[in-house]
Amino acid sequence: MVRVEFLGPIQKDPLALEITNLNELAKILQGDDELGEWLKTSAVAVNDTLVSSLECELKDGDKVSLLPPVCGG
Amino acid sequence: MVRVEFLGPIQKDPLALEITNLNELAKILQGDDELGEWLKTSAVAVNDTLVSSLECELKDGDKVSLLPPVCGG
Amino acid sequence: MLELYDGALDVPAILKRWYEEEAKSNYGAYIPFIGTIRDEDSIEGLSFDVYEPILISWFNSWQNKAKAKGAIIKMAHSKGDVMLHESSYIAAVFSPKRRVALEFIDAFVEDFKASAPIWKYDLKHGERIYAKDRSTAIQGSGILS
Amino acid sequence: MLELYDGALDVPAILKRWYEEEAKSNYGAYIPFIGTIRDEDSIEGLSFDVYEPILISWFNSWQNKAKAKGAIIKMAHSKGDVMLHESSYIAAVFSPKRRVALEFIDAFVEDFKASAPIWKYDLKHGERIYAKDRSTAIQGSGILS
Repeated sequence: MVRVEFLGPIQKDPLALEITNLNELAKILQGDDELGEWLKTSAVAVNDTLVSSLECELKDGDKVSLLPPVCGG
Repeated sequence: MVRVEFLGPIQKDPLALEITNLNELAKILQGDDELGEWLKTSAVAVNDTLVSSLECELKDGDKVSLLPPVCGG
Repeated sequence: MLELYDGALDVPAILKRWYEEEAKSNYGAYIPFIGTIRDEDSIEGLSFDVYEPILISWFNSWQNKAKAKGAIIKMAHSKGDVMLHESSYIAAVFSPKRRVALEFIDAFVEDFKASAPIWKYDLKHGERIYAKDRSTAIQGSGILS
Repeated sequence: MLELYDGALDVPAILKRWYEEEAKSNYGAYIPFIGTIRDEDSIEGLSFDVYEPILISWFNSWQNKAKAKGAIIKMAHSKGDVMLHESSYIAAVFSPKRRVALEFIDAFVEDFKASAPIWKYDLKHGERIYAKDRSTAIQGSGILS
């Protein structure tokens, strides 16, 4: 199982999914109306490291995080 | 009388001179061996305002200051 | 060193402690940047969510850049609510020379604004409203869309 | 506000007082620059001469530039001797927005180094030696030569 977390203002509970790469995750989340615009503006981290492409394998126990636009300070 | 002050590291007592402009002051100080290199590297203020040319009349009671290279902080 | 606090920062105490921590480290320049909540848009305050694991790795990568120039950075940030005229953010650089310090604090604060995983909310009428218009998408966002 | 002190600055006390003075002024950014005496070239410390009348007019011209951008500046400097690891200089900018503050502190500190009528001496073996090599001729120097 891969755990998918939605950070900050994305009001959505974590998911536990049987997926093996980010492409599969993209297809699942694109069908989720609840996410609305967040997919376009969010960055993605796998096991707390930001990734810049979908070419990323996932294995059991991995964590994927979606990070919406930030504003610290 | 015009008072001429030498600031910071210039080790020289103030002068009281009967002069009417900065050109006269320049001639007097150029003949003063004690000043050595300081004339080339010093800025000039009349009554505590920096001046950028010798075209400056002086009157009784005026103060001229020589400011050698600075390093605050 | 990265410090997170619940609520507002005690700015004088943090500035003093950091100054004293590095008093004998032979740095010639110390530049803190302090961010304070302004009274604007009828807000009562701001509130912050922080995602610590990525904030720590982001901070550590900047600490390594600082070390490469003989400098160090320190940072403090609030979690949760911070009211008007209270402070939520301090970033500081210590460096042997002033040019490195002046350039580093600017680059650090700007990248902090663009990249640090912190989310800001306006507090208005007791509600917590995401500051969407002032937020910046992290570089590389949108790959799942 | 320009403050001159005999000997070293009490940095934590000054940073705290300035922060509290502007606590309700609605500035979003406060950036102090603190200069500390480094242990180098076998010095025991530094010593400073300050010519106040021109320092004050130089400072006031910068205060006017700050006001034009909605900002203010504060500065403290030592006169006389300051020993190793003590601090001799604090400059600070307060501004509504961070970009103005980051750019202003840089420009102010650089012009301070090039123009403020302050002279620095190394303290070595009890002697006071003018730091000629680190000093900068004020713009317009040499007209009498």
